[in-house]
Amino acid sequence: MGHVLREGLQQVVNGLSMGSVYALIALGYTMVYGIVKLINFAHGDVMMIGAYVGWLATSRLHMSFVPALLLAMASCALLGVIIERIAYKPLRNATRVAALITAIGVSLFLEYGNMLVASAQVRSYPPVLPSVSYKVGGVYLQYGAIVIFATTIILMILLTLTVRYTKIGKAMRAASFDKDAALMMGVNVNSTISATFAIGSALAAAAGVLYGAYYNTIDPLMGIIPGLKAFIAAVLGGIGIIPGAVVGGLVLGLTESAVSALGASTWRDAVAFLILILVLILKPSGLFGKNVREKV
Amino acid sequence: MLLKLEHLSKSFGGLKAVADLNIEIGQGELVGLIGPNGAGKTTVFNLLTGVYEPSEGKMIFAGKDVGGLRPYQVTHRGIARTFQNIRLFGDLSVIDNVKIAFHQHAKYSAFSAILRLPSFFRSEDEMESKALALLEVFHLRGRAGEVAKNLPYGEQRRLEIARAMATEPRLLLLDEPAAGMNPQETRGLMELIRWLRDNFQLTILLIEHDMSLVMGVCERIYVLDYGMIIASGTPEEIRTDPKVIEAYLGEEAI
Amino acid sequence: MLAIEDVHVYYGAIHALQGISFQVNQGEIVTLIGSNGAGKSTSLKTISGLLRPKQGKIRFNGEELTGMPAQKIVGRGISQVPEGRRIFANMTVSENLDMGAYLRKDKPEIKKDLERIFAIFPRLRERKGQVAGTLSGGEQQMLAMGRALMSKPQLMLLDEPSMGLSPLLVKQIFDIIKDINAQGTTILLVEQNARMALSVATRAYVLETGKITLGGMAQELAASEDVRKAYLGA
Amino acid sequence: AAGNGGGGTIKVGGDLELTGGQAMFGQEAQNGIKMAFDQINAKGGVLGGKKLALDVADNKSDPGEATTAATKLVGDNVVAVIGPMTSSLVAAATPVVTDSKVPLITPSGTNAKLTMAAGGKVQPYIFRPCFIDPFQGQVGAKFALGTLHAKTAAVIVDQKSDYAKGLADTFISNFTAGGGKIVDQEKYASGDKDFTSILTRIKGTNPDLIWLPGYYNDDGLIVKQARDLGMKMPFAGGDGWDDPSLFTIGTPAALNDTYYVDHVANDSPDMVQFVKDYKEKYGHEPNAMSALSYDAANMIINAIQTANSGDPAKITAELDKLTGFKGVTGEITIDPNTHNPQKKAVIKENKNGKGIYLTSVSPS
Amino acid sequence: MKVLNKKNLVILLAVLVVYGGVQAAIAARLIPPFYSVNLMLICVYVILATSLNLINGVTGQFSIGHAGFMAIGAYLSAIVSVKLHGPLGAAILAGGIVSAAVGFLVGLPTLRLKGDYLAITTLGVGQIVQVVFFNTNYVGGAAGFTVPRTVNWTWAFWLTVISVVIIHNFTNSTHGRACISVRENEIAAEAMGINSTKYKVMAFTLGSFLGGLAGGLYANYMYLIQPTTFSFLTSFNILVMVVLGGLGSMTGSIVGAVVMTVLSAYLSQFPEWRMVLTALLLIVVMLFRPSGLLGTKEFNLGFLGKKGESRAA
Ligand SMILES: Nc1ncnc2c1ncn2[C@@H]1O[C@H](COP(=O)(O)OP(=O)(O)OP(=O)(O)O)[C@@H](O)[C@H]1O
Ligand SMILES: Nc1ncnc2c1ncn2[C@@H]1O[C@H](COP(=O)(O)OP(=O)(O)OP(=O)(O)O)[C@@H](O)[C@H]1O
Ligand SMILES: [Mg+2]
Ligand SMILES: [Mg+2]
Repeated sequence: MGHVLREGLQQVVNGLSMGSVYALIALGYTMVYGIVKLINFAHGDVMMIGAYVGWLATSRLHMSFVPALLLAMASCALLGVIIERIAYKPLRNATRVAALITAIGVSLFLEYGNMLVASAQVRSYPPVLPSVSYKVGGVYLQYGAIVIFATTIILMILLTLTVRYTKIGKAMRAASFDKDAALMMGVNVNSTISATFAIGSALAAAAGVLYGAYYNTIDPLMGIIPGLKAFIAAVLGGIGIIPGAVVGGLVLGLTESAVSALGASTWRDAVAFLILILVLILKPSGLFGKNVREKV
Repeated sequence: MLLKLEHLSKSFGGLKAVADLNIEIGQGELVGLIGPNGAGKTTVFNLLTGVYEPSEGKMIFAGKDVGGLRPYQVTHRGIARTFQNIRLFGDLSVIDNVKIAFHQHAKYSAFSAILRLPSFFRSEDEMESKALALLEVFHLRGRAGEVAKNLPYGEQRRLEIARAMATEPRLLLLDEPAAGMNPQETRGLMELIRWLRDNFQLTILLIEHDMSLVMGVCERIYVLDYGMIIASGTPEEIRTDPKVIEAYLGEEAI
Repeated sequence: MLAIEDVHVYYGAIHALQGISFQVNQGEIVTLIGSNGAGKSTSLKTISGLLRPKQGKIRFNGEELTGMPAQKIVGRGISQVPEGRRIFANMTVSENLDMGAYLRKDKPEIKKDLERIFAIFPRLRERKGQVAGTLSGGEQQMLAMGRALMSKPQLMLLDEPSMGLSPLLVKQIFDIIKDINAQGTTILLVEQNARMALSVATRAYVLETGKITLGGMAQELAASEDVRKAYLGA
Repeated sequence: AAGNGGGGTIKVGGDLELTGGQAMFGQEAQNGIKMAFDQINAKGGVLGGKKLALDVADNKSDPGEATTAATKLVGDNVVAVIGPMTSSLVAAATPVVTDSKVPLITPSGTNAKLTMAAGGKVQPYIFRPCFIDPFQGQVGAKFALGTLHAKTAAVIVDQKSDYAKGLADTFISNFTAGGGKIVDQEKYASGDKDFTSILTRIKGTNPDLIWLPGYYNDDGLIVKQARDLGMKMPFAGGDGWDDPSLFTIGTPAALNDTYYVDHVANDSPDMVQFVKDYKEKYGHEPNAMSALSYDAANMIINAIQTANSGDPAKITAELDKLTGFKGVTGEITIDPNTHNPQKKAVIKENKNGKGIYLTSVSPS
Repeated sequence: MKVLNKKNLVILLAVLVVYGGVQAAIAARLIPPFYSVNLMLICVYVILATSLNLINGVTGQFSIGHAGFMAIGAYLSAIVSVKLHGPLGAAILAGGIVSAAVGFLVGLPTLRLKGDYLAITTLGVGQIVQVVFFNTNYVGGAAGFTVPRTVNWTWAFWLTVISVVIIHNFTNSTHGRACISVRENEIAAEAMGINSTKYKVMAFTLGSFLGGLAGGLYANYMYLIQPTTFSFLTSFNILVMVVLGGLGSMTGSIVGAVVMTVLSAYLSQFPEWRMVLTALLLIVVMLFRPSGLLGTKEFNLGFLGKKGESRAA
């Protein structure tokens, strides 16, 4: 009896750890989406680049964890801004699907470009996150998972406050809705959007470094699946809604862990998507999304 | 009575946009619906056309309840509308805009379309000539091939009415048809509205802030404020009603 | 104060403004009237920097504005109430007003201005927390004006502020325009409702298919036969 | 592309996983093949001065693309094809080379069915230098029962990999036949990063051994996560474990008490020279993929030389009767009835960050 | 009369010439196998792209899971031809019909979702389909399903022609216009009496049917099908073809399918650079032609006068 309970608790912990990784990636996803209304399919790949920068910094430049993290975040912020300027900005007035295709292009470019540069080989992080696990009442808790979970929650709060209450946050939302009108208010729309991408990409990089350090392996295609999962998480929570992304990520992680715990691990992705679809059918704008109807 | 609204209400959250509204319109009437901004006029149209569902009350059109129907079903029952902010199919040609509105009267299935059965050609020809005839009426025939969004504003407004007419309605709802028109264009519109009513045995309910148009064409006017009717009557009565002057027209009546 | 000299603007191949010149002096209300598609909105957008003239100069308080990015021009003291309102529909009424004061740093002054705007438009105070997209047309127009006033402009550009408003509100809006003007804001007003516009304006210009065809004191224009026929519906 | 032999070159096709999920295999293979060709070309080539050239087509780790790539190569008139590396892709390329009568050597396609056609007959054009999955499973089970004295085992299999399934199936049948008991079977999909959920389930059944026949990047992670969950039992698997980065993906400490079946031991004298040359040329250690591909390339060179011809039919005939070929992965004799090599397998134990030779097992 | 006007005759002639020419070349063994594979792939992708265009371009919905329907068609047709020993025609048709049925069932509840929400849902459906085939040992699971090659040029070509004609005839009818009106402005379309749900589902179902046909063709040509072949990357690839050609333009989709297939075949010579170059090309084309190579326009035979369905003067 206690054995079953312990196993169940362990699975919940497993699910939450996995979910907080999804949530962390989904934060940047949802933030960029909320402002720029672009499904940035390259987000997972920016995360991958972040993981590589972190890897270079720790394994080659022998930097310690926090400086490496900051370096990765800074470089990806820059990368995000460059990507936006080159690939997305010219398409601001084009159809959304054109921007989506470009995003797919950027995603492929980062994946295979990096494969050219760093080869397809799997790399692994030096042990920057202590590989410690705590045993609490028979349940094992990973140090890395705790770090990721805490980071996710802190970033979620910071991000929500930024977007909701700060000047730049309001400028972001205004520019997101109507660029010309924002210009008329004196908002520098270009730098606002750049800032959005910079923040979003820095978040992706943070996720990448933590992901790399936690799961220990990185490769040029590592961003695809987490990117997709983060997208699911973001939509599940209501795309564009920051706390929604976190809840979506955690729900997704718990779902996957539950499916595996029931011995159906190969159906995990299918069940995750099925739940997403069901949620959307019942609540078309996600768990936290408001059902805003177009005013006629 | 063609249209009867009984105790119609609509709230958004705590806000009562339409409150216990009772309106009756007879076949062939030309009625105005006016009132301050935010009074709930457009909301009435949205309720009538199935865009919103009423919180309370009934809407009887031609003897049948049209509450709870989807917008397209309302159109099939014979109510057509234009929108306060123009909603044309901007990237399509003028004639396609009209042909789309003929859709419910098309007489062939998707299957016949794919196989190009004779019924397809017959019905398409018929729609084409009907659409052209309608455009003729609205002085848009020469524009048939143009992309709708490239038309000047006034013509877009007219096309919207033409398109609504193509659904062959019994009741036409016009939401601020004269907005953005200059006095000359407005006068043309007034004539058009009268002519439509007379030629198609149409019933028309229109929302408008341009008093020259409302007073010029409407036989009867309802005045809405805070979702409720504060006055109704002939243009003359409305013009001089102190409540209307206070809430809507302002001191120096026009 | 504002001087437009021989400005040409194109939309691709469309020559929307074909060399217009006019001035607005400190303290005036100047109105541009003209029919649909004459280029009125285009003129305003060019002044506020949303469009780039291909040729010509725009000067404000002696400073050249041509080529200056739009967000800087706001800082120079020009704000615009755009056609179709363009309020931030996803934000609340308060947040929209905050956006108006985006470039300002004088917090207490901003607060005072907010009160002033709520006094002018009590409806906005009632709807402070409402998401702006669900406001009615008239409410949105008030919000757009309030938002523009929040930047404390020297010159305010108004694009068809009476469009879609009830007669009472139209009157109120024009009263407000006069008020705002009396409090020291210069106004450039674009209107379809020429009758009203001419009644509040000091001077007026008539725009026809991208060219200025007439200009003069508002009263004179209002009396002119051509104008009466074409724009006043008389 | 000019006809074969025209400009003094003989073209060999490479239907390789250069991009996609198994990109690393294809790239390692390409290195191994190129090295073999460069070496022979440096010695003056074959057939009196003809150089060998590798004509690569990327199969994107996708079966459909493997067919397309094979078709392209055959269209380029290659004399033989090396690759694909993974079993399911080999199956997809087989009809094409068979239709065109061009021999194909898959360096690492270990699925038993690959060389066998319907009705128990051998696929005439498919060869390999590697032993097959059932053999690895068999060796693994024998080792588990005999050396590790395991009575119960759990199996974790990569659902997406035919290879892993093959190893799992034969392990299970041999292990149970030998008196062991399988207490749990779990599945994952290669590329997953978080295995804690399935491991938690296994933990509940407390097996003596976990048979994990996947590839090293998954294996390393799985073992590490298992250890983090407090699971201390030994793990064992197949040649998919063989890669130096196993120890950086999982930590050396976590990987202690894990074992795997392999083609060759690192410290085998045959390998030393190859490892050295390879490191010199490419800057990193070779793995089994590189070594097997190097052998595959040399098998073709050998066949061309003994046949004294660049004719695919003659090359096929030579491969069919290859005996005592000294490859770096061991001595290879092709069984004409199965086209599988008869060679020894070794068991390696991971100890403090190194795969150390433990014992070797010959074909039974 | 109308069906056999000058323009249609010219098109028919052109179609016959292409078919006959390739058929003769195949018979004379003039076409190297590599090229014939790509000709087949072009046919498959033309069907996929034009059918996705019906959903995304014409009706304005946002599906990024088209490969799922291709998978259903592929597997179902393979079951009919391999396990049930049915004739090829029946196999392909069965694939299409089951795919359409799934499309209908999925579309009915999900098509009320808008934009990105619909996108993720369709993506999800594609993934679920993949997982189902992964876990079904009857069709070979992850190892794949071996199918003998029975599709030849004649099958592929005429099935493609039929699909394109179906899409063209549907689009250029009042039902197609109803779909377009939903794309342009759903609220206005409803106000014009158009049941937007019905037309969204109709387009989605028809698109799924044709996607299923394409899957059937693919399965019975390629020797082996595996779940991974129908991953979301394949869906993206089809989407890229549609957008590259010009969203909403059927001829654009055809061009996009041909260009992408040929390009991918050509670039397979440079494996390391292949994906990078494809990616750059995608970005560059979108930057310079955001509405695709053909925009929303149809490539038509202008020199033959007006389009088939006469437009107003
Ligand atoms: N979807 C909605 N959500 C919340 N409030 C709404 C919604 N639609 C309308 N309202 C509110 O209902 C009231 C009536 O709006 P409506 O659009 O009907 O006004 P109106 O009479 O048409 O005004 P106008 O003449 O300015 O167009 C307004 O206060 C508006 O803010
Ligand atoms: N974005 C655009 N692209 C192309 N042409 C445009 C664009 N905006 C305006 N035009 C054209 O430029 C001309 C002037 O337009 P503008 O909007 O300035 O007119 P307006 O005088 O403000 O008219 P209205 O009273 O309708 O607002 C018109 O012919 C219009 O069609
Ligand atoms: Mg209204
Ligand atoms: Mg204007």
